This record gives sequence, C-alpha cells and structure tokens, in this order.
Amino acid sequence: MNTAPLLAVDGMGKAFDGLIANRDISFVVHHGEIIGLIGPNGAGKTTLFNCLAGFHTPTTGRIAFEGHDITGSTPEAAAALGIARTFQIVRVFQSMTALENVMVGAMLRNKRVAEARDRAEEELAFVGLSHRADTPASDLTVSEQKRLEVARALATEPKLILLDEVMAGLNPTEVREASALVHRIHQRGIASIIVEHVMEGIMPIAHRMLVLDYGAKIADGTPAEIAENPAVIAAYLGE
Amino acid sequence: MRFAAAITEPTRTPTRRQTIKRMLAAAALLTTTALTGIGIGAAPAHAEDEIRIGVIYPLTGAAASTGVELKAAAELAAAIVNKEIPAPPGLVAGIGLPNLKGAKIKLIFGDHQGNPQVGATEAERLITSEKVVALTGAYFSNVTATASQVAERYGVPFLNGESSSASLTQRKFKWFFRTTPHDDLFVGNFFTFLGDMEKKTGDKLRTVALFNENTLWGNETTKLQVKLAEEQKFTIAEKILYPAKTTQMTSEVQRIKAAAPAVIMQSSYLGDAILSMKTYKELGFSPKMLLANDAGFNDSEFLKTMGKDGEFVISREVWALDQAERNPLIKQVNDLMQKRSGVNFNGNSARAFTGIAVLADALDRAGSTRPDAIREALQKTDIPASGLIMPWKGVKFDANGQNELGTGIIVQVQGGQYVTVWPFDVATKPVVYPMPAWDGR
Amino acid sequence: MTTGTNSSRKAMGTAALLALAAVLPLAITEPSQQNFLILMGAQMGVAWNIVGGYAGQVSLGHAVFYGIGAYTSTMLLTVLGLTPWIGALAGGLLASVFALAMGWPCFRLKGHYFAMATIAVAEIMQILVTNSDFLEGAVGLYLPMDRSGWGWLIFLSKLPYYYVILGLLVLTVLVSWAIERSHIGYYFRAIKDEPEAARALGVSLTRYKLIALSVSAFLTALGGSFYAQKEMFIDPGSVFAGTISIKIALIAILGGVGRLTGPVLGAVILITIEEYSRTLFGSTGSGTDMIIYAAMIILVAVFSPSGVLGLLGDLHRHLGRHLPGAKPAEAKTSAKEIRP
Amino acid sequence: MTADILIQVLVSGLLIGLIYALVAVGLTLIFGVMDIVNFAHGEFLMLGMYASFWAFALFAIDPIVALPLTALLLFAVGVIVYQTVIRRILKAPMLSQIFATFGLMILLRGLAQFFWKPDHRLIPHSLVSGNIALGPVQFGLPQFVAALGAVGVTGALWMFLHRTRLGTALEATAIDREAATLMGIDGQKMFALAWGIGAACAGLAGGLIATFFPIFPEVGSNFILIAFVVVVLGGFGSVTGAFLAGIIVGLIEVLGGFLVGPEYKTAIVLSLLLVVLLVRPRGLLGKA
Repeated sequence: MNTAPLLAVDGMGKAFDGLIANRDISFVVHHGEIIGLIGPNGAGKTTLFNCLAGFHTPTTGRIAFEGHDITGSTPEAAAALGIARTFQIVRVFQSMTALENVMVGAMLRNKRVAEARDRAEEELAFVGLSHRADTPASDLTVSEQKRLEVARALATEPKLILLDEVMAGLNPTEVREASALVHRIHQRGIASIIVEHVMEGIMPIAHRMLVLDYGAKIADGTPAEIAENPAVIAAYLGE
Repeated sequence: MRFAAAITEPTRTPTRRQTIKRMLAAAALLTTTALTGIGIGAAPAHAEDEIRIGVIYPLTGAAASTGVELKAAAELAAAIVNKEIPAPPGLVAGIGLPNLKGAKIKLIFGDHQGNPQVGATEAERLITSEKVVALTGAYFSNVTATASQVAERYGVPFLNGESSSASLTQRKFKWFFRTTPHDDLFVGNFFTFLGDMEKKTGDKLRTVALFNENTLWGNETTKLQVKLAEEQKFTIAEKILYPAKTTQMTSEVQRIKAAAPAVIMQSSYLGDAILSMKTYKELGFSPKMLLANDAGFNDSEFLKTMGKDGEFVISREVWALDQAERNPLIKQVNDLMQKRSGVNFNGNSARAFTGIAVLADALDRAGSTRPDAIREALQKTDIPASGLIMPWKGVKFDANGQNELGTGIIVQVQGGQYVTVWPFDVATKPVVYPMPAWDGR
Repeated sequence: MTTGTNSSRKAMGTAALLALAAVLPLAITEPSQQNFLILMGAQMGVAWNIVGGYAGQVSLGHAVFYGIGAYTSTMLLTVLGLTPWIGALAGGLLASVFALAMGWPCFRLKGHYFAMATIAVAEIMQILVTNSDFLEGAVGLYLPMDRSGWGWLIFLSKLPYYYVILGLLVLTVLVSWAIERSHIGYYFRAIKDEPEAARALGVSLTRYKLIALSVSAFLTALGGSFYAQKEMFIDPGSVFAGTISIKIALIAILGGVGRLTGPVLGAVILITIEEYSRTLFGSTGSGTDMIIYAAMIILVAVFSPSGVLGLLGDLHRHLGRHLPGAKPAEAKTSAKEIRP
Repeated sequence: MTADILIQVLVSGLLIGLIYALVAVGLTLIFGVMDIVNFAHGEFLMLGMYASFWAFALFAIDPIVALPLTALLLFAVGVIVYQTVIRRILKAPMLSQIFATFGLMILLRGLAQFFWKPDHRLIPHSLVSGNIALGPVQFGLPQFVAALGAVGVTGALWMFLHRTRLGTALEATAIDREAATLMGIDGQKMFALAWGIGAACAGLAGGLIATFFPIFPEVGSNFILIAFVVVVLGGFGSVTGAFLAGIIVGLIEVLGGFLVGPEYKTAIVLSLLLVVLLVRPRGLLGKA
C-alpha cells in the first residue's frame, strides 16, 4: 500500500510581490521517509515549508498529499490531513504548561480533555519531557521548547512532520538526542522533512536530501550523493 | 503589535521591591474600598424634625453646568421653606411647614451623570438608605423615566419640575407628578405663535425646517412638530435630527440653507446650540425666524458665551424676568437668587425652584411625612398663579399627575435680555421680525 | 499538583463566593446595599472574558450585544406580549447571529484594528437604532408596569431581581467554566498565545473566534434583557452606549483577564469604587467623584498591570518565597496555580 | 443641488477635515513610537482649549498669539503624564495600558470640572473672527485659520521627523525600538519626546479650535471617536496617513451628512472605516 507517494510536489513556485522565493520545485516523499532539506540562508526552505503546511498558497504548481490535491489549502486542513510542523522560532503557548501545549495538539483527533491528556503524556514521554509536564512552557529552556513543539506536532497524529531547524543551537549531546528522536519518529512510520543547518545531525539519518538554492531545487539524492554534488558544493562555497 | 500577545502576563518575575510596592497598593486600595463601604453602610443619623427630600440632577458629565444651576435653585427654595431667608409675601411654601411644627427640609442630592441607570440607582439609594420622603429631579427625560419608576415601585412621590417629554405622564403612574407643561403644549404654542405672527405681519411663515437633537427629547419634539405641521397645513421643508456631541454642524446647516425655510424650529442642548449659532454665522445663513425650543438657547451660559451673536433668537420659555411687571414675586425671588448665587433665574432653575416649593406646600398640607399622605396632598394641590414665580395659571394636577395650569411663553433675545414677546397680551416688547441678516447687524 | 485538583479547588472557591452572594440579602436587608450592579457588572465581565480574555480578541463594542438583548426582549414583550423568558433567549440568539455576521469580516483584523472595528460596529448600530421608527428611535421603549411576577420577570421589590441576576451570573460563570475545561478553552488560549501555531495544530482560528464571540454575545445579551426588565425603560443612549463597552472591558481587565474569577473580582472593586465615589462626592457637583474614580483606575493600572488577580499572584509568590522550607521553584509554580 | 452648494460643502468638509487631521497626528505619533493608544488625547485637546481660554480671559492674549505658549504648556503636560504614569506601564499588557489612559481621561475631565467648573465657555472675539466670502462660497475665518494651522503643524511635524536628527531618532525608535537602542538612542527620552510632541499637537489643535468651538470639560469626547477613526483609517502610527485620512473623513462626513442626512453622518464615516479595513486591514498607510 505504500507504493503511492505520501507527498508529491510538482512544479511548485511561490512569489511575494514579484520576489521569487520558490521556483519550479518538484519532489516526492514516501511513507516513513526521512528527508533532509538544506540550502544556504534565504534559499527558500521556510517558504517551502509554509506552502506544504498550508500557510502560503503557491503561485504555481501543485501539491498532492496521499493523492489529494492540497495546493493552497489552509494550515488547519493540512493538519487534519496529517501534515504537522514545528517553527523555526519556537512558538509554544506561553500561558500553558508543557502538558497543556501537547494536549492542544492531541485535541485534533480527540476532543475529550482527559483522553487528550493521556495522549499528550505519551508524547511528552516520547520526547523525554515527562518530568517537565506541569512546568509553564515559558519556563522551559529553548532546547526543551523545541522538543515540546515536536511532541505537540506528533500529538496530532501526522503522517508527515515538517521539522524546522530543531537542532539549531543544541550542543553535541543534544544533537545526538535529536537525531535519535527523528529516527524514532521514523520508526513510528511517520515521514519527516527536516530543515537543518546542522549537517552532522541530519546527514547520518536522512534517507534522502533535497538542496535548495535561490528558490530552486538544485539536487535531490542520498546524503552521500549530495555530499559529492558539484552544484551543492558550489552553492555552499559560493555563499 | 497584537493584543493577543500583549495580554499575556509578563513573564519576568517581579523584583521584591516591585512586589512590595504592589502589595502596598493593593492594601491601600482594599482598605479604601472597605472604609468607604463602612462609611456608606452605616445608616446616617437624622434629626427628628428634619424632612429629607431626594434631588437627582446631572452634577457631573456633559450637562453638569445645568445640573449645578438647578441645584442652586433647589437650595434657594429649601432655604426659603426653612425660613433661613425671609420669603416675599404670597410665595407658595413661604410660610414654611407650620403643620409639621416648623420642621426643616433637607435636600439630599444625587448625581445621575446623565445616565438612566445611575439615575435609578441614585433614586433607590435616596429612598432606601437616605430615607427621603419624596424625590425630585432629574432634568433629563430619560433619567426621569427610570428614576421615577423606582419611586413608583417603592411608593414614594416623585415630583418632576423640568422634564418635558410628554410620555412621562402617559404611564399611568400613581406616584408621579409634574409641574412643568410638556412638549405637547410647547410645540402647540409654536404653531399658534406662527399663526399669530402671520396675522400680525401679513407674511407667510408656512415653510419650516425642523432641526432637533437626536435623543428622547428632540425625537419626541420632532414627532409632535410633524403631526401639528400636517394638521395646520405647514410645509416641512427640511427635517434634521442631528447626533449629540458632534464636532461640526456644517452639513446640517447646509441642508437647511438649501431648503430655504422661513422658520427654523430648533431643539438643542447648550454645546450644540452654541455650535449651531456659530455655524449659521459662518455660512452667512439667517432665516426669517429662529424658533428655539428652550434648553441650550435659554441656558444662562448661552448669552454669556454668544454675546451679540445670540441676539434675536426666539425661544419658548416658561419663565422670564420681565414678567416681573405682571408678577412682583418674580423679581423678588430672583433678587434672592442673585444675592445667593450671583446668577439670575432661567426657565430651568425657576422650574427647579418651583418643584421644591410645590413639594413643600404639599408636605405642609399633608402634615405628615407618610408617602401616601404626601401623595394625597399633592393630588389636592391647588396653587394660584399669584403664589408662583412662573407665568402659569397655577398648579393643579390631573389624574396622570400632570399640572393642568401650566402655560408657556415665547421670549426673544433683545439687547442681551430675554424679553417676553408672546402671548401678545403678556408681551413686554414687540417681536423683532424678521431676524436681521448677519451682515446687517 | 495537577490541573484537575487546581481547577476544582478554584471552582469550589467560586461556588463559595456565589453562595455567599446568595445568602447576603438575608444579612443585609437594606435594598440599596444589595448591590446587584456588582452582579450585573460581574456577569458582563465574565461574558466578555470568554472572547476578550480567553480567546484574546479585545472587543470594545460589546454594548451592541447588550443593546440587542435589551431591545429584543422588550420589543417582544411590548409588541407581541411575549414573556421575557422567551424574549431574552431570542435576544441572545439574535446577538449570537449578529456576532457571527460581524465577526466573519472583523476577525481578519488584528489587535487595535480589530478593537476599533468593534467600536465602529457598535456605534453604527447605535445610530441605526436611534433612527429606527420601528424601534421608537431615540424616544426609547417603556416596559409595561401593570404586569409583574415571575412570569413577566417584573417585580415591585428588589430582592427577586437580585436572585435573577445572581442566577444569570451563575449561569455565565458555569458556561465560562465549562468552556475553560473543554477543548474549546484550550483552543482559545492557544489562539491567544500563538495563533499561527494553533493553526498548525488544526485549530481553525475563524471558527473558534466566532464561537468565542457568539457565546460571549449570547450571555451579554441576556444581561441586556435583564437591564430592561430592571430599569423598565430603554433607549439607545442607555443600552448601546460606548461607555458600556468600555466598562465591560475595564471590569475584566481590572480583575485579570483570562481567569474565571478575574471579572467577578474586577466588578466588586470597580463598581464599589464607582458607586461610593459617586455617593460620597458626586452631590458636590465639583467632579471630585470622577477624580477619585480615575485615580483608583490609574493606580491599579500602574501597580497591578495584570489585574488584581495578578497582584494576588505576586503576593502569593512573595509569601511563598518566605515560607520556611518552601523551595523557590515551588513558590514559582504555585503562583501560576491561580491561572486557569 | 447646485454646483455652488457642492463646492461650499466640499470646502467646509476640507476645513473640518484638516482640523481632524491635526487632532489625530499627535495621537498617531504616540502610537507609532510606543504602541500605546492614548484614550486621554481628547483631554489634551481640552487642556489646550482651556489654556487658550485663560490666556485670553486673564491676560487678554489672543488664542492665535498664545499658540506657542499653548504648545509649550501641553508639551510639558505630555512629558509629565509620560513620566508619572506611562513610563510605569511600558511593559504592562496592552489592556492595562488602555486602562491607564482611560483613567487619565476621566481624571483630566474631573480636574477640569473641579478647577474650572462645568460651564461652557467661548472666546468671544478672537483676532480671527468673521467670515470670508469667495463668490458664493462662505466660510468662517477661524475655521480657515485653524485649517491653515493644521497644514502648518502637520508639515512641521513631518519635516521634524524626516529632516532633523532628533526627529529621525524618533522615527527610528518607532520603526524598531531595539535597533534604535543599539544605535545609542535613548528610548526613554524618545518616548517622553513623543508624548510631549503628541500632546503639543493636541494643544495646538485645541488653541486653534478654541477660536470657534465652545470650551467645556467634556469637549474631548466630541473629538476622540473621530480622532480614532482618522488614526485607524490612516494606519496606526502614520503621520501622513492621519493627515490624508483626516481630510477624507472631513469630506465624507460633511458630504455624507448633506446628501444622506446628518443623523447618519457618523455612521457613514464609520462604515467607510470598516470597508477600508476589510480591503486594507492596516489602514491606508499603516506599517505591516
């Protein structure tokens, strides 16, 4: 059953007031795959995320999720279909505890508060934050807040999770933990696309890498292939 | 900047100093609240021979200047009843309260701020905690409406001296009495006056513009004016209800100017009255006659602020100083007012004075402070014209509590004074007609 | 400490407060001391808090719902002779529908722009009603005094009104409490904290903001119907006034927004100050009452920016820090406890 | 309707619109610099009117001559208000700030009534009084001078913000408070300056309006709603936007009042505001 791609992006482009952020991007993501999305600053990675998650409407091209056209759908519709995301700059719900944050995610599939709480507790345990469940989210460290966002996204029971720089600013131990977390997400059968600057975090675990430069896709292949791709090297060195 | 984010409690922990400061503030706040609460909660001790009357006026807010004036008039009336000031002979209530063994009345004032709910709250407070035996006020018709229904529920007489909304005495209330004539009579007078002027001058004054403020008073007036205009074959060239608290009246005056009526009938409170006069002048517009419906145009402040530009305005009134020629009481009591507060009476304050005087008269005849006794006395009120400072035929209430003997006069500003110009038999000066153009003054 | 025990403790506190309010008239027989203005203020504040506090959408035009409630029940009573029990319900529904119609476009606006739009809608509505012949325009409507009793919700004495408004307050608090505990309450707070993140979790901003506004509108309209029944005269200037909108918001802000008991506390303090400064100093005609009232407001804003409940929170935190054996971390969480 | 009347209506609308603009620029400036909505702005206007009145009544100084004095006085009031109240609520939640400026509004009204009585006052014969007639079009000299003053003051404010060091610093603070602080601009000083200038603008407006409008403690409430509408229509924080919006609001109000009916004139202006907001959610020239 996993033969049809989970996500198919075809010729997608996005322009803001004439400024082109994404151009003619096409790729597919299969069920459970881990995709690394890299590129220099301003290459259009976050714009691509925003288009996939329904925050932006692409100017051209199509996005299909499990065969359904979701081009220009809303974030809430994308979430309902099974696309979850985290934010580059963390956006936890400041007035809530860590547990309550995750409960909001869990409520997408189950509106009962008690059941959402159970579900949220599982996800907090999954990311290793059980001991901080009743701490106000605003009192968590940045690294904890990032994990909290992951737990919150997972609680929506997604098929695809978009992780925006979850490893930025972490120390080497934390990076290893984060990599392990991504791997465990994969083991649950959830596909992920990971925007990351921390290469040592992403290269070992990604099944495939996408490279963007100036809004266009310049490479798509295994980490090993990417590492030797002249265009990629040029893009990074030319930075 | 988002409200949403801003509402979130600041995440920083307050320093200890701040916390202490806040605690002190909280303590101060709560203590003050509690203290004021106790201060009010304790029932005031009254002297036995003191009869308390509740008086509700707008003492803060947009109409505060009028309210303060009414308060002064009411206090003068109380002083006369209490014989702190010798009363001119013949004045109603001038004899004090002999049937109550010379008891003194004490006015307890309440401030309704122009707000009907506050008016009702004040009425209730005055009745239940201040133990007043009767209420008077409240100037604004809509506040009188809510305050008097509280009195009705508690079975306490409410004597209204200066609200002119006709509907107030159509409610079949048992405890509500009104000394002033209401808008039915006033608006009727307008048209009679115009008819009389046509006969006198031979001019046609059949096209009128209605220019009224858009609250209860102006709205009711408009309805009556439309009705009477139709009945008496007047043409309404323009009908404007303007919003209160306006910053400009240009569009209003432009419309009236474009409609070119012979007469403007205007109902405005003070601020709007001044602003409209300024706008007439600014746009160089003067109709043959500006017929104002009391209120702002007759406020003591109106002429003081307008100076010469207020000349020739014609307004309906219930009181004028020049009526002293016919009734010496008017001048005598006005002198007392001058001496005490430094201002002359006007229609509003004279009616406020009369309200307290009529109430005191009823109190004395009741010989008791029981509400039903006072009510009965009020129903039997029969004060002759000679006892009043109003140019009325007297005070006598009909079944709805409306004074049947009230009349109106029409005055005109001439030489910085309001002079009576109608009815012609009581007029002291002829009408200056037509109103001179602004550049011809 | 879990949220469960926390919120049930709070619910017990609120219940105790309301129970106290219920027996208060037995102790205080002086009618003017049975201050239901406080209860009316609290009811409006709690209703406003649903949209302005929990969902963080600051409406400064709530008078429009209040007015719709007052006019609907009064028109149904005077024209059709319908009991206000039904009239108030109809008014609430109408206000909800109006809230949906106005929220649909207005919720596209953010922050001050949204607040300003709500002011504009309320002012426009006031002008339209003022000029509507059908609604008797600026003249207003009198309620008939010849009927009374529970069927007509018109009473000659004050006590029944006290219990009606107390009941309405209880209903409003219960609705608010139920929302707070349900997924809707979590969604409201999520929308207020981080709207974009909430959307990413499948929360439809428009839908939940509309829910917040229409529930709040419904309850506010019930308050308006009550006003009409109590004062027995309404006109546009007294039920659609902008000052009502501001006061409703002030009550919630003073007590602490987004907390169940905040507006109740806010009403107790604000209305008390307002009433007593007026009764003590208002009769002088010198504006002293306004000065005192205003000074109090400024003091609260300056010294207690997150409302009196926030102040109590600081107090709690401060004391907690100095209790023997209390760890700072615990003191900190305990301060958060009073949050919903 | 003849062309004459239309021109007359438009002229009147333009004149009052310019006055609205002047009242609103100070309000929008304060908002732009520090994101605080000042509910007491109408009361600054009121204080400006009273300053003119007392200068006239006590020292026989004409309101027009007294303008610099009025501006200085209100500048001081603005700074004092900032130092005593606003400075303490800078970091407070937005709602508390609303609460504080609302309290300030009531306080200033109360103080005005306490010290100057609730009476309506008018400056009877200012230097500028009387009418100007241009063919069939007539308008008051006071209104004309006030409108000119509005253009002058707004122009001067614009020049100040864009052509002087201090003004540029103020603008920089408005655009990005933190970046400005990093550049060595004293934020506190800028805020105090914004309140001073904002209040001074309201004071100047008061001085100009005082030549033809009655003066009383509650007069601010006549202007505040329109001032808010102008600020929002122009876009919070945009001086140029407020200037344009003032003119638009004045024209629409007078024209709408004339054509549709004066009872609906405020409703027309507010509806215009709503329509503009639906198309441009940040007003005409508001910052994103």
